[in-house]
Amino acid sequence: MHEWALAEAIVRAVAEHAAKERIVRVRRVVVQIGQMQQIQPKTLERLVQEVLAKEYPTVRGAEFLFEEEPAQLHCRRCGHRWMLADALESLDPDAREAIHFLPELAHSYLRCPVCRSPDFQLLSGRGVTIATIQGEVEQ
Amino acid sequence: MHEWALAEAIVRAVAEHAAKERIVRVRRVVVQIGQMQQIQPKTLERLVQEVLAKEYPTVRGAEFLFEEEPAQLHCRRCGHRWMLADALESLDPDAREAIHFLPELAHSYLRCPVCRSPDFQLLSGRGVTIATIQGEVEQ
Amino acid sequence: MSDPRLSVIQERLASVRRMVGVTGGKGGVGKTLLATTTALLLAREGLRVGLFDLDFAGPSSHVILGIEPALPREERGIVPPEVDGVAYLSIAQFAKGSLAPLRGEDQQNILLELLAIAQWGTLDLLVFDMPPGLSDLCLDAFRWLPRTEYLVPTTASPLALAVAERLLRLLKEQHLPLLGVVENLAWRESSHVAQLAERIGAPFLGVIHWDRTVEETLGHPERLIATPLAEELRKTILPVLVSR
Amino acid sequence: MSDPRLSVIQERLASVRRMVGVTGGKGGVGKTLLATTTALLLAREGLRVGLFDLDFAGPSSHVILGIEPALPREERGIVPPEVDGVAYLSIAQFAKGSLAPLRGEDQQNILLELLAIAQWGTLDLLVFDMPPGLSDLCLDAFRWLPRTEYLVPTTASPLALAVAERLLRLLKEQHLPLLGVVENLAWRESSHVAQLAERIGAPFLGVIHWDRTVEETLGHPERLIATPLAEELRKTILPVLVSR
Ligand SMILES: Nc1ncnc2c1ncn2[C@@H]1O[C@H](COP(=O)(O)OP(=O)(O)O)[C@@H](O)[C@H]1O
Ligand SMILES: Nc1ncnc2c1ncn2[C@@H]1O[C@H](COP(=O)(O)OP(=O)(O)O)[C@@H](O)[C@H]1O
Ligand SMILES: [Mg+2]
Ligand SMILES: [Mg+2]
Ligand SMILES: [Mg+2]
Ligand SMILES: [Mg+2]
Ligand code: NI
Ligand code: NI
Ligand SMILES: [Zn+2]
Ligand SMILES: [Zn+2]
Repeated sequence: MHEWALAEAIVRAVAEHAAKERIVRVRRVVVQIGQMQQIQPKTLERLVQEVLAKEYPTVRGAEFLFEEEPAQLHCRRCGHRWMLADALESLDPDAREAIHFLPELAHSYLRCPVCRSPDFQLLSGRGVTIATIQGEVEQ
Repeated sequence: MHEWALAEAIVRAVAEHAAKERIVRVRRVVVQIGQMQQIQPKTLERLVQEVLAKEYPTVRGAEFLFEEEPAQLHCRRCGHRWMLADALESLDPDAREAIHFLPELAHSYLRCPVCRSPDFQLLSGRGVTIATIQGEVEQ
Repeated sequence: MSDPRLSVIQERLASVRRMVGVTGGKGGVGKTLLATTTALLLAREGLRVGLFDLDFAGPSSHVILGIEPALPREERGIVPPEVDGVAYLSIAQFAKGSLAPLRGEDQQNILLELLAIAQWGTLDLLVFDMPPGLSDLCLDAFRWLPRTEYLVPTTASPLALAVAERLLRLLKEQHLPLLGVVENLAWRESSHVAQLAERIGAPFLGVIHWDRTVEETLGHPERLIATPLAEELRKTILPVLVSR
Repeated sequence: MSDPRLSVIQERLASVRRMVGVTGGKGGVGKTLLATTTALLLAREGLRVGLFDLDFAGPSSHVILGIEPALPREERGIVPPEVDGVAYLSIAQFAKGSLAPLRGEDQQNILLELLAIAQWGTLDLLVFDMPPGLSDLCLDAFRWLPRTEYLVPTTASPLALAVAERLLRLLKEQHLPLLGVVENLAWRESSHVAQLAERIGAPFLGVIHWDRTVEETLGHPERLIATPLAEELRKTILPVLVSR
């Protein structure tokens, strides 16, 4: 499970943010999971709780919401924009696994549907980002 | 005057846009001049007219407005954001000339005022961009 | 609005008959030395030649030419100065000694700016000295300089071959014009490069040997074009550039 | 919100005692060969060593190690596999044969992702094989791996010296730890590299000669560490890495 490392990154980032903003108790965190990285929200949820069980008192007990973020791509050569949709599913398992670890490797396996260029940009839906952190501030 | 080349680029870009949008007569064009490039609006205005005198019937007669765009920088290392203001004026003429041609060479001569890093981003005010094109569309 | 500079690139290169990119993926395989020497030799053949150093993060062709880089003259843009008969452009002419690291996005902007302002005039051939690595500049050349024909030098070392193979497969896949592969810095017999070319279906142009005399001549174009290296370039690379 | 990955980088490297970046600006000066051989030698000295190939646009250390790159094992992240006693990580383990060109911003993302997920564990020393060119990776190492100490190989060619000088001045200006400069691929007497080091005020570690036997040993670590090259590395580079 390489997802554990990302779950820890999320929890630490939330804890750091809380400390900086003087949040004594985090209530709610919204995390976006980019489609490219093909991570199961359920998996990430479980791992976040596993990480929280050990440390991070200000974050423990917070509700974590995981949203999937669709992947949008933009061809630098011809300007075409498209949604990844289920293009990943048609790739062989090795390619999907590579993109699961490093979404940038999509350049090795995908092409612009219009001009066949590998020179496209991942506009959204790359990886794991934190969208919202809500909590109670120290009085 | 290397500015002539940029004036020609502007005029051609306007003409191309007009052709694509079926504009038969361009009325008004707003051009932003990034502070980094240290180009005089008066100079660019004169050169645009010089370019227009020869070709580009759909663009000739249009009013060109030149706005100076202040340069904002962002340090990738420490996160500091700052305005270039008159930092350029304190550089020696060779450095200013280099930045006039290639604003990216600012990395050779400027540093983040907080952490002294050369790893900053030009957020705005780099070079010449076209902000608005207005005109009459074919009926 | 799209970038106004994009609207003049084709215009600026309209009177350039051929463009040749010397590329190879790996650093140190001789891209800069071969690109520069080739440009010098072509000029002596009576061709109108330009040399554009695209290695913005590590320019070095000016060292081979032996010039003290100075700002180009301005005239309806900038005019690449003539150096030993070659119209020459390098970021070193603008940055002088103090070139800071440049990220890919900065390099892209520099390429676009120079393409928009450089007045190359009429040329038979414009040679690009490409940077190492399959990265921004390589992709930007694909999109903004699509007429470019590629020359791929590589050494016979497995380290260089691995990178050259990736590059060659990419050029093939993207249907980009490939002039051929040259083995460079050869110091013993080897068929690895020829075999790679064969496997990929790329023309193999020949072998350029490691030339012990060449280092003394860096900075002295007249002496450089009199080396055994230059003689080998005349036989391997020049024919594909002069012929058509 | 800042990138969550930034919050774990220091944690992941917390048990790594020293980090050493082999860098040099120019391609082909031997960064990869020296970084890889050094890592192999240090492992034989009984140190816990890691090797991280940061040349995402042109990885080649796996060719020297002679491995068929495979996906690392997953355990609370990914665990760099042990190759000849060295904990090893390269983009080649993920991309296999088919690595497309990667722009600077993609390389930056890959670096950040790998720093966030790689579980290096306890190491005496982690060696970075840096890419050529003063570009994104170099700047990203400065900001995300500020503890890195730099080793700068260069050849005596004026082409390599020009780039090495720019890099050395930058390291000095930014007050980054500089272990020293080595001359590599020497095939005749020259004092240019030593003089450059002196001029910059950087330690000069010595000369590594061009070794005709080394090419046969690429892909065979046991043979590589028995070459004259390895013997010279023991004398020039190892002392500054083992000492402290
Ligand atoms: N055929 C050759 N004989 C001798 N030295 C060479 C030869 N080709 C290249 N060199 C030298 O090898 C080094 C790398 O060449 P360079 O042109 O800078 O490579 P690149 O541009 O691919 O990084 C330079 O010092 C150059 O002078
Ligand atoms: N001291 C040396 N003796 C012989 N060959 C060497 C030596 N140093 C490097 N090489 C060879 O030179 C080429 C460039 O080395 P490499 O490590 O790939 O350079 P870089 O990583 O700086 O681009 C490779 O083929 C390598 O095997
Ligand atoms: Mg998995
Ligand atoms: Mg001027
Ligand atoms: Mg070069
Ligand atoms: Mg290398
Ligand atoms: Ni995983
Ligand atoms: Ni000017
Ligand atoms: Zn496309
Ligand atoms: Zn800063």
